[in-house]
Parts: sequence; C-alpha cells; structure tokens
Amino acid sequence: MEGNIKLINDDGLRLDGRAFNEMRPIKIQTGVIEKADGSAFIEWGANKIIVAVYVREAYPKHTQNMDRAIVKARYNMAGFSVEERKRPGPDRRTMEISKVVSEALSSAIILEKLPRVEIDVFIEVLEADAGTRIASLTASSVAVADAGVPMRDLVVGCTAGKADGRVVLDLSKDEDNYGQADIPMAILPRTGKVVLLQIDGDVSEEEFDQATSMMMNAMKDISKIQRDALMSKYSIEDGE
Amino acid sequence: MEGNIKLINDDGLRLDGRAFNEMRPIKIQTGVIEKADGSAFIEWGANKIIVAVYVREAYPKHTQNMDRAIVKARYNMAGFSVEERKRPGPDRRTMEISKVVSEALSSAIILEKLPRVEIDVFIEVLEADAGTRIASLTASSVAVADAGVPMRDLVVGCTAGKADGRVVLDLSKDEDNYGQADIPMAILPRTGKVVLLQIDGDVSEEEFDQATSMMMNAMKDISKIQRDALMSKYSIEDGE
Amino acid sequence: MEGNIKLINDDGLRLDGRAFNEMRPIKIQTGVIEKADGSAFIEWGANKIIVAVYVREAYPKHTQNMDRAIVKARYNMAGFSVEERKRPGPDRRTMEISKVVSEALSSAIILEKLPRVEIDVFIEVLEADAGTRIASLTASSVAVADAGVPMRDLVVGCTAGKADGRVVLDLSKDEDNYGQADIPMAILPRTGKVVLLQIDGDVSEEEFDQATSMMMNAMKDISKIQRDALMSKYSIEDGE
Amino acid sequence: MPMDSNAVISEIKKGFILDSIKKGKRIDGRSLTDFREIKITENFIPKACGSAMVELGKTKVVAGIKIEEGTPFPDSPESGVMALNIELLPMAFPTFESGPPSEQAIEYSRVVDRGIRESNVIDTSKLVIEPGEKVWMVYIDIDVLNYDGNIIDACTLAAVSALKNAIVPASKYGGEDFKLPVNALPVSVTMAKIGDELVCDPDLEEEQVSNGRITVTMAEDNHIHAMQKGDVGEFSLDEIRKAIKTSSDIGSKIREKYLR
Amino acid sequence: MPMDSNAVISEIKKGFILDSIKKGKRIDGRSLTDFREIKITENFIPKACGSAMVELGKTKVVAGIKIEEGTPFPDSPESGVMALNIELLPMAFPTFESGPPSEQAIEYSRVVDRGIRESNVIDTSKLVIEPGEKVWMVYIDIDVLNYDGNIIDACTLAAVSALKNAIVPASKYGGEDFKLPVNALPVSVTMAKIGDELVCDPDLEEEQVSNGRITVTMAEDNHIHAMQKGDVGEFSLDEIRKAIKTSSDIGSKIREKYLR
Amino acid sequence: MPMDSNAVISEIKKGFILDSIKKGKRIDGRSLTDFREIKITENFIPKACGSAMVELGKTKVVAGIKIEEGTPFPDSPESGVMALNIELLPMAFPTFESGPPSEQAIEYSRVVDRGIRESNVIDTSKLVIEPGEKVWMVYIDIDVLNYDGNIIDACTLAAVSALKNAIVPASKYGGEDFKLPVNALPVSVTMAKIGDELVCDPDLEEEQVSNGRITVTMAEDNHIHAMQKGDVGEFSLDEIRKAIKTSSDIGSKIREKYLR
Repeated sequence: MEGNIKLINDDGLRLDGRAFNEMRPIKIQTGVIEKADGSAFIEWGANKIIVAVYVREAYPKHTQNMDRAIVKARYNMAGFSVEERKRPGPDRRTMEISKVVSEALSSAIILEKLPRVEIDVFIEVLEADAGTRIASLTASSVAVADAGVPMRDLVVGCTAGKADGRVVLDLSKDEDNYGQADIPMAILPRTGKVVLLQIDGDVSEEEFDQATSMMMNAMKDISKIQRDALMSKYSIEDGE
Repeated sequence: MEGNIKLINDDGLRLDGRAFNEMRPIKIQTGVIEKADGSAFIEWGANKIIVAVYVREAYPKHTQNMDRAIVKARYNMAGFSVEERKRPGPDRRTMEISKVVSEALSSAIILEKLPRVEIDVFIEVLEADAGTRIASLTASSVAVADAGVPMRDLVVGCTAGKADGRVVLDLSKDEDNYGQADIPMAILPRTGKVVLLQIDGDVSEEEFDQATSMMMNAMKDISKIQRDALMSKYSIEDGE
Repeated sequence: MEGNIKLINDDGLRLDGRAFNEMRPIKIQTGVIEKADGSAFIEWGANKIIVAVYVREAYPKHTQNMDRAIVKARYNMAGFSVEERKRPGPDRRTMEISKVVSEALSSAIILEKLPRVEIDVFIEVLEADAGTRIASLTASSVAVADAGVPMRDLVVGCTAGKADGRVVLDLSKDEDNYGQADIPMAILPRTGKVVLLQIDGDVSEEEFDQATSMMMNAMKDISKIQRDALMSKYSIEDGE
Repeated sequence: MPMDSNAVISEIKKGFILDSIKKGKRIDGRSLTDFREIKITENFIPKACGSAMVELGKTKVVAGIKIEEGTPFPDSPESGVMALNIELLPMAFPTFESGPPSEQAIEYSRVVDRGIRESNVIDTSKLVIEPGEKVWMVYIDIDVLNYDGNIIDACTLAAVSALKNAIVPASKYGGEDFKLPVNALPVSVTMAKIGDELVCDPDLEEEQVSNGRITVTMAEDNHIHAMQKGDVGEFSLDEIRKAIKTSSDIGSKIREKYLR
Repeated sequence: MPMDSNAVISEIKKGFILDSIKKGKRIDGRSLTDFREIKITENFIPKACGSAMVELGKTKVVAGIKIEEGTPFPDSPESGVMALNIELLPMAFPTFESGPPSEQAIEYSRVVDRGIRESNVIDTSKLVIEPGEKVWMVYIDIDVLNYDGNIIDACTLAAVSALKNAIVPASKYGGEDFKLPVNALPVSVTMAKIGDELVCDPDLEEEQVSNGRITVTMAEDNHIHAMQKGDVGEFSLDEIRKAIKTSSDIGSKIREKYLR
Repeated sequence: MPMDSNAVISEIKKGFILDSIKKGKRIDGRSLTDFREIKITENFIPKACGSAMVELGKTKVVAGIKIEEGTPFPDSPESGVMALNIELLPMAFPTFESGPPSEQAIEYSRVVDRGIRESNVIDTSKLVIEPGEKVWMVYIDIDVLNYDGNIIDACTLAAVSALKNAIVPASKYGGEDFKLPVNALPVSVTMAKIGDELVCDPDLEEEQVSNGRITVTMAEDNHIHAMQKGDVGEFSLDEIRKAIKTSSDIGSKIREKYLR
C-alpha cells in the first residue's frame, strides 16, 4: 500500500484534480433490467455497476430460519471490468464482498415482513475504478427498494482513505493502489447507524474520526441521489 | 482451417484413396453393454464409439416438464481416444455435442409416450478419427431403439466438408484439420427432415446444395446399416 | 522405493536407534474436541492426529440401506502437516485412505443397532511422519467408542515394512521413502480378524509371515494404550 | 415465480402468436423477417480495449475486449489467440443460475465464436509478437444482462462492434498502441420455426412456442461461415435454403445500417 | 442434532444472557471486556517452519507455517509472498461441512490476513532470493479444531505466535536457515454487540444472541490496521469509537502477556 | 430400476449362492478358484500407443496407453512418469454417475497402479530423455464399459496387455519409435469371502453377497507386490495366507495362458 507516486500536488489537489474532500460524480438509474423485480445502474466516477433483484420463495434448508427473509447478494466482476482480464467465477475477494453487502442490506430490509422469502441481489461490475463494493451496495439498496421490498431505510455508502498520508474522500484507483489506507463504510442515514465498515492499512484514531466525519457529510448527498433515482417509486416504511 | 497439405491428388482422389463422394466403411453392432437397456458399437472408418442407453424414472425438477420424456446424451472421450491424451471430464466442445445430440434424438423419440421418464444416452468415444459427433448420433439412435424406446424414425447422420476447395463427403482427420469447412448433418430419413445441422468454415450456397445432396444420398446407405444392425429387434412405431 | 541411504547400521539398529521390532512411542487422549460426540488425539512418534466423531440422523439416499448405520471417515491433512505445503482438499491418496478406514471401522461397529444413523469420523492429520493411516484408524476407533457407539471390538492397527531388505516394525519416514515395502494392517484384537490390510512393494510369503507375527505382537500393546485412554468410558458390548 | 426460459407459455397466448404468424404478422407488429429495434452503444466500457452494449428489443448484452500478451498454443506457434465467452448472468432471467456455464451458454458462445473466427474477423497471424513465444490474446467476454430472446444475434453484433473499436494496448508492454485490424463484419441471423414459418429475431415468447431454431452467419462475401440448427425441432432442406437467403438479405441490411 | 452456529438459541437462555450483560456481567462470570482463558502452545508442530496451538476458552485452533521457494507475482517482483488460510474443519462444529471454504471461513481468513499484512508483521521485501525470479512464499494455514466463538482473535493470536517462532528453511535450498524477521505484534480484539453493550471475545452462545460483531486489529503503534464490522447488525459511531479504545487497551495487555 | 452395485440381492438368490458355494461349486458351474472366461483383444485402439480390450465374463474394460514428452517431478528428475486411471463409466452400471471419480474408482485405480508399479513392469529410469528436463509420461487410462464384478483383475490384465504392445512414439519428437520395455507380467487375483470360503474372480452377484474382498498381485517372482483387503468384512490370517497361495497358483496359470 505504499509507493513513490505523488498522489497530492503542491496545490493540495489530487491526481484527478479533486480536492481532498471531493466526491467523484455519481449517477443512478432504476428499472434497467426488465426481467428482474427491481434493478439499478450506478455510474460512480468510472465505475459502472448494474444490480438486479429477484424476490422469490425461499427453498427451505434444515438449518435455516424461515420466519424471515434471507438476503443473498452475489458480487461478480465482468471479464473486461478490470485492468487484467478476470476469469469468470467467484474468488475470495468477491465472496467476502458478497457477504458484507448481504449483511448490510439485511440490516436495512424489514426481514420479518417477508417470511419464507429469498431476496437475490445480483451485482455485476461492468467497469471497476476503485470503490466498487460501496458503489455496489449503494446501488443494491436502490434496486431492492425498486423491487418493492419493505426497508427501514436506504443503505448509503462511501469510502475514505489515505493518500500521501492525508485523509481523503472517495479514493481513486491510484489512491487505492498507492495510498496508506482504505475505509469503506455504509450507514442507514435516518439513524446514522453503521451497517458496513472495513479498514485496511494504517489509520490512527484521529484519522478515523476525520474520515468518518467526511464520509457522513458526503453520504447526505449520495442519499439524495438515491432517493431522486427512486422518485415516487419508493416510500419508506414506518418501521422499526 | 487452411494449410499447405495437398488433400486431393491429381487423379481427384483423396489422401486415403477415396473418391470425393465416397464414405469410409461403417459397422454397427447392438447389445454390446449387458447392464444397459440398449447399446450399440459403431466403427466408422477408424472411429470406435460405444453407446449405452438407460431408461429410468425422471427425477423431478421444479422447472421441468414431466408430461414427456427427457433425453440426456453425454458425449465423452476416453483419455486414449485422441492424438494427445485427453484429461477426463467434459469440456466446452463435448458439452455442445452432448446438447445437439440430445436435441436431435429428442426430435426422433416419441417423447409424449414416456411421461416422467429420463432417457440417458452415454456415449464413449474410444477412438476418434473425424466425424465423431455424427457417428455418435448415428449409433445413439440405434442404441435408443435397442432399448425399446418408441421412435418416429431412426436418426441418421453424415458429414460433408471442403478439401482443397472442393466439396467432399465424410471428412477424414486431415481434411477436417486442413480443409475449409465442416458440415455435420442428421435427418429423419422417412421425411428427410433435418434434426442436426452445423457449419463452420466457408461455404457458398452452391456448395451447401452440393454437400447436402451428397449427404442425403449417403444417408440412405447408412440408414440401411442401422436397420440391419437392429434386425428384428426394432419395429417402427405407427407414430407421427 | 529404493535408494542408496543405509537404513540399518552395523549394530542392526535403525536410523532413529530402534531395534527392528521396536515401536515408536504412542499416546492417546480422548475428549479433546468439545463440540463433537467423541474425539481422540493420538501422538505416534512424530505423528499428531486428531479425530472427532459426530453421530447423526442419516440423510436418506435412494440407493442406501437404511436399516443399519453408515460410517463415513474423512481423512484430511493440514496444509502444514507434511514436508511440502499441502493444498487444502481431498486427493486420490486421501480418498483411498478414507475408504479403507471407513470399511475397517464398519467391521467393528455394530451397525445394525443404529438404523438410519450416520457416523461421521473426521480425521485431521496435524503432523505426518509415516504410518498416518494406521495411526488415524487406531485413534478413530477410540473416538468412535468415546462417542458411545456400540462396537464389537476396538480396531487396532500397526505397520510393518522392509528396510535394507529386512522386515521391520512401524516404519519411520525414511524407511517408508527408501525401504522396499509397506504393510499397514489392522485387526479386531478379540478374534484376531484382519479388517484392514494393504501391501505395496516386494514381499515374499515368508516376509509376510514375519511381518504379521511382529505386528500381531505389537498390537497387543497398542490395544492396551487404547483401552487405557478410554478407561471407564468404554464398555465392550456383549455382541457377536 | 421462477419461470423456465424453455417453458411452454399459456395455451391462449401460444394460439394467439401462432395465428398471428400464420397471417404473416407478429403480435408486436413486426413482419416475419423484421428484427426488433437495435441499439448499439460503442465504447460503453472505456477501460476495456474495445466494447459495445447492444440492445435488441429488451435483450441487453455488453461485450468487452481485453487484449493481453500471452504464449501461443504449442500447435500454432505463429498465431495469436482469440477466446470468446458468453455469460448468461443470473440477473438476466429468473431461472438462470450462478456457477459454471450451462450447456445453453456454451452452445451460444461456440456459435458466436465460430461465426467470428471462420469469417476471419481477426487475422490471428498478425497478432504474433515473437513467434512461438509471445502473441496477443484477444479475450471477448459478453455479459447477457437481460434475456428476452435471440442471444446469438445480439452477442454477434456486440462482439463485432467491440472488435471494430478495439485497440491493442502495445504501449503497456513498451510498444505503440494500434487499432486491432478487423477484416470482416459477419452478421448472424437467427430464425425460429413457428408453425410452418421462419421468423427472424424471435423474442422470448416466440422462442417458447417455436419448434427449432436456425442461425446462419454470413460475412460480406455472402458465404456461410457458421450455421447452427438448435433446440428440439426439425427443418426441411427447403426451409434451410430459405433461411440462408434470409440471412443473406437481412444480414446485409444490418451490416450496412449498424456496422459500417 | 445439527445446530446452526448462527441459529438463535433458546429464548430463556437468550434472556438470561441479555439480562446478565445489562448488569455488566456475563454468565460465565467475565466482565464485558474480559477475554476467556488464553493458552498458547508454541511449536506445537515441530516439523512445520513455525506453529502454535491457541486455546481461547474452548475454541481451539492450530496455526502452522510452511516457507518455500517460489516465483514472485509479476506485479511485485521484489516482494515475497504471504498467504493465509483458515479452515473451519467439519470436526469443529456440527454444521460445518467438508468442501471448499464457506463465505464465513473466507471472511475470517481475510480479516486475519489484513491485520497481519497491514501491520507489516513480515517485511516481504526481505524475502526476495533473486528479484523477479525466486522469493520466499510464507503459507500460514490455520485449522479450527473446535468452534466455541471468536475465531478471528484466536486465529490472529495463533498466526502471530507461529510467525514469531518461524524459521526460514534456507538450508534446504543450499543456504543457511534464519529466523523469520517479525516486525510487529498485532492483536485483534473482537466484540459482539449484545443489547446495548459491546462484549469482548464472545463465546458461541454470545455470538448467537448478538446483533453484529466488530473487530479492531492494532499493532504496537496503536493504529488501526484492520477493522471489520461483521454479521447482520448496526453500530453507532460512538460504539465504534469505543470499540477502538477497547481494542487499544485490551490488545496491549494481551500483547504484553502472551506475545512478548 | 436403479440398483446399487453394493445393494444386497434377494434373500432367496443369496441363499442359493451361499448354499452352492458351501458345497464347493458356484451357481454358474465354476469351482471356487475358477476365473470366468477371459478374452483379450490386443491393439483394440490402433491409434493409442498400446491398448487392449479385456472381457472377464461379462465384465468389459478397455485400456489405452498414451506416451508423451513431459517434465519429470522435481523430486525424481531421473525418472519417467507413469499414471494410471480407471473410469467407472456411467454406461457400465445403472448407479454409476458422471463426474469426478468415486472413492470406489479411486481405490481400484490405486490397487491396479500399485500392482504394476511395484512389480517394476516399466523401468521408469529408462524413460528419461534429458535428466531433470524431459522424460516420457506413460498414461494408462482404463474405461470400464460393463460392470459385472471384479474390476481390479480385469483392469490389471488390460493394463499389462496394453503395456506389452505399447510403442514409445519417439519419432513424433524427432527420434525413432521403440517398443516400451516391459520387465514383469504381474497378475492380480481377487477373491471374495462368501460364507467361509474364498472364491476367485467374483461376479457382481457374488460381490453383493460377500463379506470382504482380497486382492493379491504377484509377478513372476511369486512375491506380493500389491495386496488390498477391500469392502466391509474381515479375514483370518489363515484365510489371507490361503489367498496368497491361490494368487500364486492361479496367477501363474493366467500369466502363462494369457500374457506370454
């Protein structure tokens, strides 16, 4: 996670010209997969990710609790989505992402309203440019809502990290490769509760506080983009 | 599909001495696998292929139509069957062949007479020498009949192709490797309807017509070899 | 199975100082895996193997006989257990061992007393130093008894082999690598009946007799170590 | 909820489709040889070496190309490598599953691959860096995002469009980037046999009521480079000849309109 | 008999655990930040290059290290390789299955891996034998033998303990053996959220009644090198800050007591 | 319809088989040590380097050999490689399944492999082309086409017969073809324990009523090179000694009659 590439110039700007607390542009569109119950397409910087949701009867397994819905997110990368062609099929990284995204969504969906139901969330990363797990989760949340699944809130996520030793928002690919830390986080915006959080790298307590307050701020904007994408389609449940 | 090997000599004969419209010798034998419900062994030139058929109760799957039989052909190559030792297990080529063979057989079997039945057709290529998919299908059809499965007709197949730019019947290995096209085809001989047809290479409309009329002719002979092999065992259903 | 390493010195002693008919030290301990129904830990020379047994309702399969218990041993090696790091998952050798161990245990367990029951025997080789299959079986038998499964007898095993052309007891790693034969054997000590026996190498009839009589002798001691480990926990059924 | 893409649809709907086609018209208003609306978005994935999204009615696929250095196959040391793979993503249809490719996905991949390979779209002999040692590997991956019938034609269009705009990233390895040379523009035309008619570019419902599928892929030379009879069903030789003519006619039009 | 490690335990037991924790005490007598008894047996597998068995209460894991020569990754030719893998053995719990690792096993592996990798326990730049050609590959395999909760902390402890006593077997390749240089002693502290409290080192029953797990891994610098929120559940930012402090406090004590 | 190859056959049939054997005769008229009719067709697969079809009663197997250039294992640089694999084809028996080899297929493969390997049929030290770099790889693949009991003996016979007629295709690599040197002719004799008797070459029904199987493989030296007790069941030491003697007697006869 270290390198000799200078990530922040003398004017304090990043390689792509952004300020330390500036996000890349985000666009979200719903209803993009006709066969699915819900879907969303997100462009976040150069990331392009499509998510489709199917709500179906759960196939019972002896170990499973059937009195609430099961959420299964599957994060997958297209062969052409990354620098070096990716072979098809899951790997350890994609399996971990599938797990944390499933858990974050489960924290937002009112599972007990959907007994014996399985919510399949298929995530396809078409173009990857740092921050795909958070972009995927942010879009998944919209796609789940688009499918009419009752939710306590829309999960919204963001990433911070360290570049040239400085805390910055929404890491670029270079910052991800050559920076000193990566901090993806997702919350339920109505309560501010954290449903996804990972760190890897080198982060002091102070840096953690800086990063989270930057992200909390940014997530307000992202949250608005989500809601605009859903427009009238989504009405928050009076839950919890 | 091109090379600098001369496939047809100045007398118009092919490398193995055959005329352009001459088949390799074909022999078919039934009842070769005692445990199976039906079986056949075909020698077609140097190809040696054995087929066994099991007729059994279908295991229901929620997406499957149970009011008619399901046909599952599995084409497999022995490790020693080809020039370079083949690792066990299916690959993309063998899976495609399994599919087109299954579909061709399904077109001949009176599926609706066998509700809740699965017809497993196991094909083992012991020695491969060009044209194995058609030889397999031709033998499979006999093995299915040998198992007493009701059929509208016996599927019969043949291959044509191009060698040194000329349409020839029943490609040899060299012609397959260095020729310009490969055209496997199979029909139901009573109606002349085509149930398998693939082309790869470079074929004009005229060449296609030449190839099919050559094959139609040859299939009459192959059909007779099939029927002789079955002898009294097989009686055509008054179907269709 | 041949090499130019001298395995027996001029005093007739082996590389590790043992006499030709001398065993390595053996220790067995039960009740080591709290979650399991039964378990055992065996140290046999430098071998370290842990076995856990789960007794559970058998999941019916159409081909299976449900009027008696099914025994499924799974022999697995930790990545760090052998000289060169082993990749996780079964291979052909471990699958064969799982089969012969399952069969040997099945010969000792009173299967008909446990209809519709599956006895899963999980064997993890933590450190391997020649003779792991026999050490595994010897420990498995104790673990099965520790789980309260009714047995006709405790299976006990031993290995003999040939080093520098001479029959020796309880092969060491070097003797296994550079010797001329490997003879693992296991019996039910009350009747002396053999339930596991394999040979590979070069063994004359006389050598076979020497090897078996040496092993029969040694197994009396190993049997005692097994019984001591179980102490009062295990009471032999009045069976057969 | 789960519905099989091969399942038979309701008898009423089926009758409606068949009756309509008997009268020479399809229920969405198309003639028997009409394709649905085609929309091609080239360079949809800028970070790939070449790419295109193709929408064929509601069927939606994305092709992306990666070109990397690799070693040639031992039996063709003077030839680059082309590999094409179609993923029927589980998102594309309720019954599509995760995991290794189904027989269906493999058949589609191989038919599309043959159409491109046998038309010599890519001249692999020009993709050699060091004979026997280093060649360019051209990976064509196609994601099927939404399945509403006729995957083969959508994928052939997407692959050819992506190849047309592909750049060989030689600068990554110390050389100079160059446009991937493209020698032919094959178009596949797939027809379903419904009743006694052949209909071009069947949508999902048409596929479900059809008795057999036939694909004919031709390039500018109007020669057949790939043909595939697929699914359970049978065709007369006359029907096949008609399919070849239709492919020649309709394919030329598609080539002119969408690939030039 | 089979019981899911994620299953909800009986409502009575659950109530008992919750009530007790509300009063600041756990049913086994521990305070909210107490770890269970820790027992580390270093060099448990003498034939491995390094090893340790760790017992954390009844949770029992064995870490073993193999160090072998290998080729570096093309994109980091001047760096040795470290790979860490946790096996949730089927013997460890009734519902654990044989076969490829579950999502759970993979998540645990990756969290433990990150804690060690990002603390720079091993300086991989010192594990190069011949740049671009030959490097040392450090394989850390961890067997979970008995599962009674908090696998992550047990495995981090086991991995670090095993690394501490690891020898690079250079003599096997003609060199001289040397101790693997270890630069940091990271400790992970995992907490479960139970009711409104965070409890350290949850055992299995506590995991079953918890609403979310959080792991913070710190080294001597008291910086966060890995953090992971796991399982379904949510944390406030205040809770997370508290978790960081707890990790810093408790982790330091564990490091002093068990790793020095 | 599906019937397990391990299934117990009808009690009446079973009683009949047992009674007959008690009287020293088998229901197909054989004595206890008789093999069924053996038919060996050498060179059955002319394009393989060596091959043989073996029929042992109704049991039918085909062995084929491929010999290719390859790299030796790092730990035996001066030794060619031999690999033997038995496929229990799904066509051979109603309950045999497609897919990776079963435990049964693997056990059979390994027993046959050991009999051949430990008899030094092939002297792998003579299969070195360039020490440490290039050696001959001898792949022995055996297809079981019809399963009517005693696969091990049928496969050992087929493998040895195929090796006997195998040619090393050195001309393909610029050398001169030569006959694969064969140093020994091992024969395996498998016996089933039925009641208190050992019967040679059990057919499927006999396998189904047996309590244990024992295989003894010997070469011309009358030494044991492979032995395997298989299946659930137990043998006294006396029975095993008797099995060794039987293998020595019967095996020699088979060798003389079928392998010379």
